[in-house]
Amino acid sequence: MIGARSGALTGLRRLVANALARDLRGFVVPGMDVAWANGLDLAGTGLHLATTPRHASVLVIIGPLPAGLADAASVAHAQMPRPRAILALEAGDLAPLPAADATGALTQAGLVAALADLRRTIANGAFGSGAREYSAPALETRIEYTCPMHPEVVSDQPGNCPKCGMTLVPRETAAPLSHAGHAMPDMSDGVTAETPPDPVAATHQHGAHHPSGDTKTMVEDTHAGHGHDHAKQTDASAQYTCPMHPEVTSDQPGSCRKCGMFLVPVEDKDAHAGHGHTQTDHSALGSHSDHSAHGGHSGHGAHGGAEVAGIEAHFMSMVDLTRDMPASADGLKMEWIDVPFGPFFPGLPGGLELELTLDGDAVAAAKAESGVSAVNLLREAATSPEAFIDQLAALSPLSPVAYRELACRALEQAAGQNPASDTASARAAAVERERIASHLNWLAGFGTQSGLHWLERRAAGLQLELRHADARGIAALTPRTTALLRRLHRTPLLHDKLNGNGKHADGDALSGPVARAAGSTSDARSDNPVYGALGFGVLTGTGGDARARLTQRTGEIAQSLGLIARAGQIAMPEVQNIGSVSGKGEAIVETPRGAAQLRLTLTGGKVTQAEISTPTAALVALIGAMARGRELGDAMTAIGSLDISPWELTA
Amino acid sequence: MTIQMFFLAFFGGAAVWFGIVVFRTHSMVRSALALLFSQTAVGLMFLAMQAEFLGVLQIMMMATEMSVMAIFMVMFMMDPGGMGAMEMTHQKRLSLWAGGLGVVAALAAIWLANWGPAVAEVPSAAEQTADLGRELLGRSMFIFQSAGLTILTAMVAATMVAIAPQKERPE
Amino acid sequence: MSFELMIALSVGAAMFGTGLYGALSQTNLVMIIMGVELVLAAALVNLVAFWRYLHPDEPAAQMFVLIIMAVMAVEMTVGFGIAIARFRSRGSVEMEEARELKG
Amino acid sequence: MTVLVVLLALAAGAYLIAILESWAVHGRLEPARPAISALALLGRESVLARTPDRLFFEAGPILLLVAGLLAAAVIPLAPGLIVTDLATGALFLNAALAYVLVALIMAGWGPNGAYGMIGGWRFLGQFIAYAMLIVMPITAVAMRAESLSTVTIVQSQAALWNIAYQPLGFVLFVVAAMGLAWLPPLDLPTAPGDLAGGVEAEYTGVRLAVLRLARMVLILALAGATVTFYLGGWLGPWLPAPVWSALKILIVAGLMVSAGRLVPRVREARYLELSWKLGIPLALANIFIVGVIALVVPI
Repeated sequence: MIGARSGALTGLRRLVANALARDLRGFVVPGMDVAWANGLDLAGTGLHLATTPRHASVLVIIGPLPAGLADAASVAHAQMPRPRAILALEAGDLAPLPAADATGALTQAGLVAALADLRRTIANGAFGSGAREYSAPALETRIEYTCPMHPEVVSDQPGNCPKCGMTLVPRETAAPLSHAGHAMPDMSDGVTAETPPDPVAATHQHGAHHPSGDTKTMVEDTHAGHGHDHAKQTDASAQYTCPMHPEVTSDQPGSCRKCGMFLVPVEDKDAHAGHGHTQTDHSALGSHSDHSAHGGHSGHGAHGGAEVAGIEAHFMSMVDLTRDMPASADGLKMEWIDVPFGPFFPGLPGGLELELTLDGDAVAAAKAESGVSAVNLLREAATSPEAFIDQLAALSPLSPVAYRELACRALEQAAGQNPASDTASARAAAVERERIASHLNWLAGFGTQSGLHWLERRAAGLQLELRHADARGIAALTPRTTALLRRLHRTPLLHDKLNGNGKHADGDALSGPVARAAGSTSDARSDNPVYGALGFGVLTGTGGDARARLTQRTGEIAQSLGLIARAGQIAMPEVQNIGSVSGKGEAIVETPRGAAQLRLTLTGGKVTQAEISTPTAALVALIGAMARGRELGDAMTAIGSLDISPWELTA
Repeated sequence: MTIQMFFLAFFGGAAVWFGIVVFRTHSMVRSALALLFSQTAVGLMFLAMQAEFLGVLQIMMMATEMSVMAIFMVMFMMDPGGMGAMEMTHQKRLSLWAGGLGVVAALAAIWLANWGPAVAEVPSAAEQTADLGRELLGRSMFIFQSAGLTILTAMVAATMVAIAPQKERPE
Repeated sequence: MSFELMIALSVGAAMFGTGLYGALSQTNLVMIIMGVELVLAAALVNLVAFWRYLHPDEPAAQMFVLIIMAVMAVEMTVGFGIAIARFRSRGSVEMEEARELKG
Repeated sequence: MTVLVVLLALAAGAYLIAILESWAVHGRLEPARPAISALALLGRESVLARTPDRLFFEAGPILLLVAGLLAAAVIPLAPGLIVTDLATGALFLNAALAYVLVALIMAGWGPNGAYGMIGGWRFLGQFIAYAMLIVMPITAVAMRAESLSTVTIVQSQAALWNIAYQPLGFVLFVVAAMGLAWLPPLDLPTAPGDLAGGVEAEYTGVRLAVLRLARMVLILALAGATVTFYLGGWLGPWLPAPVWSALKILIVAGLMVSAGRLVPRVREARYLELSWKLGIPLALANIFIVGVIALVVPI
């Protein structure tokens, strides 16, 4: 076993190995919501789920590992203590990760079988000679020395900081991707090389932390997380250019598009360079608060270096230090730290890379990217309709049926066919079933995030049974579902926690439960005759905060259960023989997260051109405004209540 | 009596040592927690001197007070991690002289004065606590209540001073 | 002239010296407050030593110790209140820069 | 001798509480589960963060264990079965429990990780919320017993348990105790939802085992304190004294561990607000009521 601990398997170690085999702690990549969406009941198999790779012994990879998550997965694997193993369910090649110790099909049976032989491998191989050092491109580090007070002063060997005379501190930085070991231009206000956005280095300047040292795995896209340029004395029209690519210029600080390094003011030399610091926030009495360290500062640069009467030579003025630091809501200038809430965060959708700038434990700024967004829709120029439908469904594992229905409708419109009314209502019932499953999936994630284990267990269990049940099966499950929803709304302190949390300005591009919870009546199903026949009416809420979204989604679950009961039978959407027809087709379907629109052109029976618009981009745009100024727990609840599917975020 | 002497010397030494560490260490949180353990050592000295209620009170209060102080140190110090080995002092010679003179004067006063015979027996802990209670709510009621009131006014005043004035709070 | 009294008072004296050195040599207001806390702790030690070895049946001494603990709490509270206010206006609590205390 | 018995009782109690907790979380009652996971923890590599503050990283869990043991030292399991019967036992319990805060700040600061640090300082804010609500109910209990010694407190409840005498104090004390042992819904320092393990995230292997054991001992000590102050310690009609106190401690600890999971995690600002605006006035009212009853009704 590659992840074993070195040492022979003696008597006691055999006992411990058996205990390790029976006490598996799984860390799920890309996320629990993908596992539930694929119908895997991980908790049922006796596998405990760890919230951080540090407490995990098995890296469970579900489905093909997207390229965007390869680095994060390798960092997660490096953080797991030995003996560690990898369980891959139809994950294909795991490039930066070592070979999987156990593989299986992406079904419950496949999972149970894979777990069984993983337990055997661990029982025999937990301690052994098979252990090998693990390294991956994301983990390579280069030792460099920097001054904790002036992160911009970087040198490759120890010494003293030219600005303040402090001893330089060793710091590991990710080796620059393109050209390893290029000499760091030691400009007076040079830009720090790509240091991993370690959330902590700035905090108390213990020296940069290797990315893997951090708790949550973070995709480190190697921009200096905490160095930001302040042209202190330059006027607004200063030009900024990248030290490595002079042709890249812009008029405000930012990172160079070519290599991600921070842009440097062109002419002004004594602008004091970025300094990172973390800060404390002041809730209530200012009693509890994160802590702040004041990073670099310009020393005597500010007042021309003349000795101020009475101040001793080595004295460092704190006033310059805090002059242009961002002030928190109560006027105190403290340090902010950029903390990535990585792609595998418990409670957040799997694959969503959230980067919060924390002011103490309040959020000062938030931005989100997706590590799993689908790169391009059409793999090759012309694909057959069936292949196109499967590709589109595979792009979004969280709601495949809705996108399958979208593709079928667009193809039928392009081919001029329209399906019989009962198959249309059966297909609509399939989409509604998936809406119920998707909302239950979100509820389970909400239970993980807010600590309601009973909600997580029951919602996930219901979702697994309901996702593939037929109409009669769903009718049998309806009483249990409504009982769960009623108990959820009677949970004490739940509405108090969600009230007024995550309010957003009603953007027009919004659609789906989030928009309807804020009072909008936009629903792609309202002008669809099939739904009209099933007696569908748009469900809207008021308030537009996390509580309204919870009520909206539970209301939609009940509504969809009624629609399926009235539709009677459920059929998966597929397309009859298209033949060699050509034409343009367009369709819009209400996915569980909002209206998705597809335009495609059919030439000679093959799909030649297709473009899709999904609701997630509008949801991600809300994150920044919604999380700003809120306490960390509130911000996470608000972001979780948006139910963002990073898979649909087209790059 | 020798056991008490040993414990007194041991806890006293610990208190003074942690007191020195407070100003020698570069990491601010270590300095705050060094003060915490110095005060705890003082509390243990009270226990060694059979002042049980005061010792337990000191240990309890100081743990929390110094933790709050730790957070303030981290808020207001330039380099709380202590990595840069920054020199945060000024007028070192003057203060060294002042401290030294202070110690010498105090020691001289202690060793030269004649304190009179030491009293051996001490009332039991329960009696002490009961007497203290009666003292606080009897003869020294006024002093005790005024101390309580002072703490209240200090809390209110400090909060007023600390809260950002309305006009300056950037919305 | 019991020997324990001498030990306790010497410990008090040593802590007093350390606290005084700290309060005078540090540049940051917060460290100065810590120095003062050490001096107050020294006062506490002396008080309890006097109570234990000279007047064990006198509860007033113990009450006085409680008052000193109250003083420690008040001193810290007000000290940090001022530190926050000063930090908000000046951006620094370094005593070196406290030349002009106006405004 | 009594120290050995108390330590054995603590070990057995910790094991039973571990079973109760895994039952509350996973919904399955597996008696062997804690033994296996403890052995597995000891088998795992004990990883050290890259640039930790080594002293705090190592001292945190140990100080937490010491705080739990010291708190358990003043809890009477039977008339003679107490490690040290201090005259100021109740206050000593609270003094020992104050070091839980110091241990968590050390554990949070040590590994130099953002989540651990935020978790550690969050617990300082949580302390400000529960601190007063632990001391004031103890004052009311001591008023009735006219002594701070835990043995006297238990003996003072011979006629009527304190849970009936001062129910308000009981409720406030239990909620504050759950805050002190950061049991859900007040598990802010290790909030799995928004801090991914927070304070204990960076601990693996043996250190994590010590941290988890320390938490179990802390929960037991708090349950023992609740039983001593409010449920009449070892007093009980038929069964022998140690059986009564063991039974009561297990029931209270089981309730504390599982009852809180029905409520979502409470936000820290909300907990501070509830404690200071609602809890402290109630605690003062409780002291006043107990004072009046103690003067008027001579039980």
